Amino acid sequence: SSVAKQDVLKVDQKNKQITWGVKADTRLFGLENIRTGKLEGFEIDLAKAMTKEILGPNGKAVFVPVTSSTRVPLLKNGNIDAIMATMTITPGREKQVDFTKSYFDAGQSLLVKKGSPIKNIQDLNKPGKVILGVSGSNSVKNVAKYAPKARVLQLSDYAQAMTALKSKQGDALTTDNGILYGMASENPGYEVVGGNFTKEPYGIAVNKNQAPFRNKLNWALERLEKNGTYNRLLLKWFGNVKGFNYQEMKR
Amino acid sequence: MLDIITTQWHPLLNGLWNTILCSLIALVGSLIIGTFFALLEISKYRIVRLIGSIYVEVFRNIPLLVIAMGFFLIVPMYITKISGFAAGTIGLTLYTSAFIAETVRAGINSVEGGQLEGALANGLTHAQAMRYIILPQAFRVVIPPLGNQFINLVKNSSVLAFVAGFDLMYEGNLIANDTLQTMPTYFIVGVLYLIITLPLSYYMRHLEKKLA
Amino acid sequence: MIEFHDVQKYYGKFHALKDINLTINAGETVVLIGPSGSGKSSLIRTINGLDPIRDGQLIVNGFDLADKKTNVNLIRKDVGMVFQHFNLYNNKNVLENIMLAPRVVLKRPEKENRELAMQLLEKVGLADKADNMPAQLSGGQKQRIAIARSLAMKPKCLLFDEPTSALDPEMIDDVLNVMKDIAENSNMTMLVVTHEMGFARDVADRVIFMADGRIVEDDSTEKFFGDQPTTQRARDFMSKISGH
Amino acid sequence: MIEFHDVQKYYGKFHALKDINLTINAGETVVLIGPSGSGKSSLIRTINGLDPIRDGQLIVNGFDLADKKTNVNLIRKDVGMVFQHFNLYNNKNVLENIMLAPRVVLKRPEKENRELAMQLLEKVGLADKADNMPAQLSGGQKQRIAIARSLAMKPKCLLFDEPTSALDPEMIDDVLNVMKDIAENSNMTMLVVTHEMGFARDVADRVIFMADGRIVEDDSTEKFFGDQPTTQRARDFMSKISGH
Amino acid sequence: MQNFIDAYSWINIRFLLQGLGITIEISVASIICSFIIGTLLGIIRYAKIKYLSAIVGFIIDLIRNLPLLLIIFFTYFGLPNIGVKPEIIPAAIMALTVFESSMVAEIVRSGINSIDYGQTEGALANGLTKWQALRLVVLPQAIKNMLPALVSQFISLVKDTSLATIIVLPELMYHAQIIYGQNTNYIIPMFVALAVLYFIVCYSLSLLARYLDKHLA
Ligand SMILES: Nc1ncnc2c1ncn2[C@@H]1O[C@H](COP(=O)(O)OP(=O)(O)OP(=O)(O)O)[C@@H](O)[C@H]1O
Ligand SMILES: Nc1ncnc2c1ncn2[C@@H]1O[C@H](COP(=O)(O)OP(=O)(O)OP(=O)(O)O)[C@@H](O)[C@H]1O
Ligand SMILES: [Mg+2]
Ligand SMILES: [Mg+2]
Repeated sequence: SSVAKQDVLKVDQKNKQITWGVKADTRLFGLENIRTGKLEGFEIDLAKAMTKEILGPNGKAVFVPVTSSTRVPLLKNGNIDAIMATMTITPGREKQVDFTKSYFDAGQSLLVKKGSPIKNIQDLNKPGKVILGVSGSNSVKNVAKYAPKARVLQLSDYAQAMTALKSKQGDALTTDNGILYGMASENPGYEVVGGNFTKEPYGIAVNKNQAPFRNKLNWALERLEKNGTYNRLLLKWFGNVKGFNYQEMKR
Repeated sequence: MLDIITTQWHPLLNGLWNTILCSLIALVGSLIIGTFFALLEISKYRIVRLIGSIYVEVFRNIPLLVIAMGFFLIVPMYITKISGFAAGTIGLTLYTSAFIAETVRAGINSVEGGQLEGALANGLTHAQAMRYIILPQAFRVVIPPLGNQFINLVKNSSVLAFVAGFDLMYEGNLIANDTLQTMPTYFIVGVLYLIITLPLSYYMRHLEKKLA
Repeated sequence: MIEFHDVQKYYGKFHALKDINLTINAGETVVLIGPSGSGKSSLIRTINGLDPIRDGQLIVNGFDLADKKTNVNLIRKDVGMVFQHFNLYNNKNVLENIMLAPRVVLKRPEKENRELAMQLLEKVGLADKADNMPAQLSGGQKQRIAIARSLAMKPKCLLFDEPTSALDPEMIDDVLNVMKDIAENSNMTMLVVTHEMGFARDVADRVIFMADGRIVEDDSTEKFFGDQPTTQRARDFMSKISGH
Repeated sequence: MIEFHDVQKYYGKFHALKDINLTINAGETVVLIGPSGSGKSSLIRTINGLDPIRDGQLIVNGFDLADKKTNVNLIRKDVGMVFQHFNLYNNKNVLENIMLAPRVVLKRPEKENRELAMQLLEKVGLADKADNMPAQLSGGQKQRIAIARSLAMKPKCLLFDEPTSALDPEMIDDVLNVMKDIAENSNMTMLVVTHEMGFARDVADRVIFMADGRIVEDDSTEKFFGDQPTTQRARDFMSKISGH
Repeated sequence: MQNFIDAYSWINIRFLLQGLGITIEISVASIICSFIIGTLLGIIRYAKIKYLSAIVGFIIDLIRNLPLLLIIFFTYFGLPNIGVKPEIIPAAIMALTVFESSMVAEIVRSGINSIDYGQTEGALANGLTKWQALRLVVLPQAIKNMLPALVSQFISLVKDTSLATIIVLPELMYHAQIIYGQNTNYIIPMFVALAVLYFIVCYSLSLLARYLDKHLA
């Protein structure tokens, strides 16, 4: 389509705005503040900073909320220029879209009820064990690799998965540790166990054949890492999450 | 698109099977429950009618998704463990039964009063008249609308996708997320739904003509 | 057989039957006439409890219909009814229409039930239609089946509510002949609402004329047709319907 | 006014009208009788194009109905029809039933339209029912309104298909009297399917007898009722319906 | 219990009600559009116009037999391929209208068929054309007959708007998700609130239908 032929970077520079597909229902990363109606989160702040970096102080970041089902079609149709929505870089996905380098190195972990016999991913690799996840996330694919004997149930969002865990629909909930720690702090009877058993590097996805745009995004990311903005945002969003070691993530 | 079919036919078929299974169970269940509540709704006794109509109004005025989620998330907390498939199927059954109750009730009302009077005057009790004369005729009248309910039911079984019921839509979502080929995947899923529902709806139209 | 004592019937506030006093003896054939809306159907329908009465006493075959504790099903076994619009069971064929009630109500053995049904079909001249569905019959045929269906219960009494007024003229005689046969060759008590004056003259023992919910005349057939009816109302009515 | 030449009509494979040849002149009143299913309704319904014909020629008021290019709406303006079941518009009151077609088809001015409608209600004796809905009328009243509705179009010809056979006996005369009035006091061409022999005798110029889709007799009224009908079929039929 | 109290803070309730506002807005717009379009399509099917009726019938069948979720996807993501790029709210209204029109069309068709053909014949014999008979006599009666079925369909429509959360339409269901996105403990209170709010809206619709049914008689 015509979208593929356009040079997104040139268009954005001319319009002085970048349109980002972001999460609106995920705490810490992208969540709508119901008081103000504005989106808030690490990804939102990072996207704003990158926009300024690329387009200058007058550049505007426009946010379009996406779900795991809609993010790629929206990108392909040109509704959004880039996806920054907790999307893990995987070889399979790279066939359809191009990724920047990772902007956040999440690790996948497990959330269980306190006192549960399950201590790590190997404990789940038994017939009859059920692991809960969120559909569309890469973490559920990983579990299939690490615990092939377990059954995986994929639910629509984190709250549903957490509630399913509470109503014993599964033995453990798996996803990226940042999100798990957030849920553990709301639910004192639950804890994160087993450490990180995979790396989940989040990347910004752009359409194929948009090398100039992708390079520019990589360039902006590096600049933010170098000038300390990245670490400042990390501290702002993850500094207070109990159990989450944000020091390790500093760049 | 072809590569989706060649690489993903297994989960797709599995999803199709679960969709059909859920639909059949919910169909039988909702027919029985729906007819039961239809009979309550036309009872002589006010209080029985009230029970019937409360059931119907509650279940037909709340989104299916909310009902299914209720069964999946809340029932296990207080009552018993329940799989997503079971929770979704029960939710779908209760939801559909409210519509079927309305349909069957309308069917019973559409049988002319003379049929009931004829049977009563012939010595049958009210219950016998219902069983031998009114219900058989009512069911014939409601076959077309019931057919439409059944088609809705098949489509509504996609609610299983939200409670990890491994139906067609659930598998479709997974494949779409996995391959990122959203449109082709949903296109195939759509065709698979049509394979169930289209013949059904043409058969229903045929029946409708035959019975008219 | 049937006794009305000061019976009152209402539809909501509408007073449909007023001070009805009437006795019909076993074996009598009574014809009931009157203008539309005068309460003929209402009266006949109270007799087998299809419509309830408000006040008074109504004794049918020894049972008191005014008493809430009376089981109307017991009365209906002995009191058959034939309707203007036949009301055959649309979902059953002719034979099943006749055999259903004896089977489920009287528990009559299947073989005996079928034999009687075939005899009755013979009697109404429709033995060859045993397997037809009601929709495949003409109006006159439907009505004769409806009569056979009533007879299959071996009732003591038969009620007819305008049995021929929905029929094409050339089919009326077939039905009236069946009714005449029953009146003349059995000991059936019959109450017939009809405008067929020829039939009334030929077979009725008594003619009752109703108007506005009241019984206005109750004469022997000879008196009603021989002299003129006593009241002006009845005379007017008779002159209006003569010839149609 | 109406000419059938070798008209054939089919329902699917069923041959409903066979070799119909018939001329009805302007101003004539013709009664059509025959057993059920003989094709009386079929014949009458072809005249205003409600049912199509297969073969032959049918000329009504100068238009050829066999010709596909003929605009049947033009014929229907001049040919009114009254049905057994009245077919009043259930969603409109009596006055609106009468005024609708003149308003939308003839574009008659509202004031004139209302005046004529009231005159016609007067004529059929129902001026006080102008604001009633059809459901609030008795059968006889409905049929008189249906006649008024047809007359409001000022047709040249009126077709009646068993206009009284769905009525209670004591209401039949009211309708027949309106019809007699039209036949005697206007120059209307009338074709009436009916079993009311008294009416036929009094007002018909001719009586046509049909059986099995054919016209079997076509006699002057004097001949049909004075001598007996020529054919055995017609004689049998007359003896069956006499008295009902 | 504490979860319920926290979840039902005024600020959350207000946010839910905002979502409800969008739900109602989308529902009303879709009901109006699909009633008009559905009636037209139903009439086309009923009228048996050469080719046109058959084609319309085929398209209606196709749409009626697909899950609405897919229709929403196809509308929102398929239309851009032919050069139309609707915003979310218009896209949701379009998708619902497309789907519900085809349901309404079937209701209209069978509603018209349910009217005694004598009504049409009476009007034709009275000199009205086919279209005048349909518009002035048959349709007004048919609409009264179809009212119950139409209302059921529109109740379904209101509930179906919740499926558009999938394209991030900011309606009631989506707002509930945002609220329980803040704290997973709010999910059950939110589902209870959803059940109550949808029930109120849908049940009022059926009461309205009952009222109309009585007063149109
Ligand atoms: N179910 C009912 N509800 C209210 N009023 C009724 C009901 N049935 C009959 N009526 C009224 O009661 C009166 C008597 O009716 P009924 O049917 O007994 O008259 P009828 O003599 O049988 O008349 P017809 O010759 O028309 O059959 C009429 O005025 C009628 O309108
Ligand atoms: N729409 C139809 N489709 C098929 N057959 C029909 C149709 N209408 C009428 N017929 C048949 O055509 C024949 C003539 O019917 P028609 O209605 O003209 O008879 P009729 O003389 O008016 O009878 P009646 O006195 O019962 O009104 C009958 O055998 C009837 O079954
Ligand atoms: Mg009566
Ligand atoms: Mg006829």
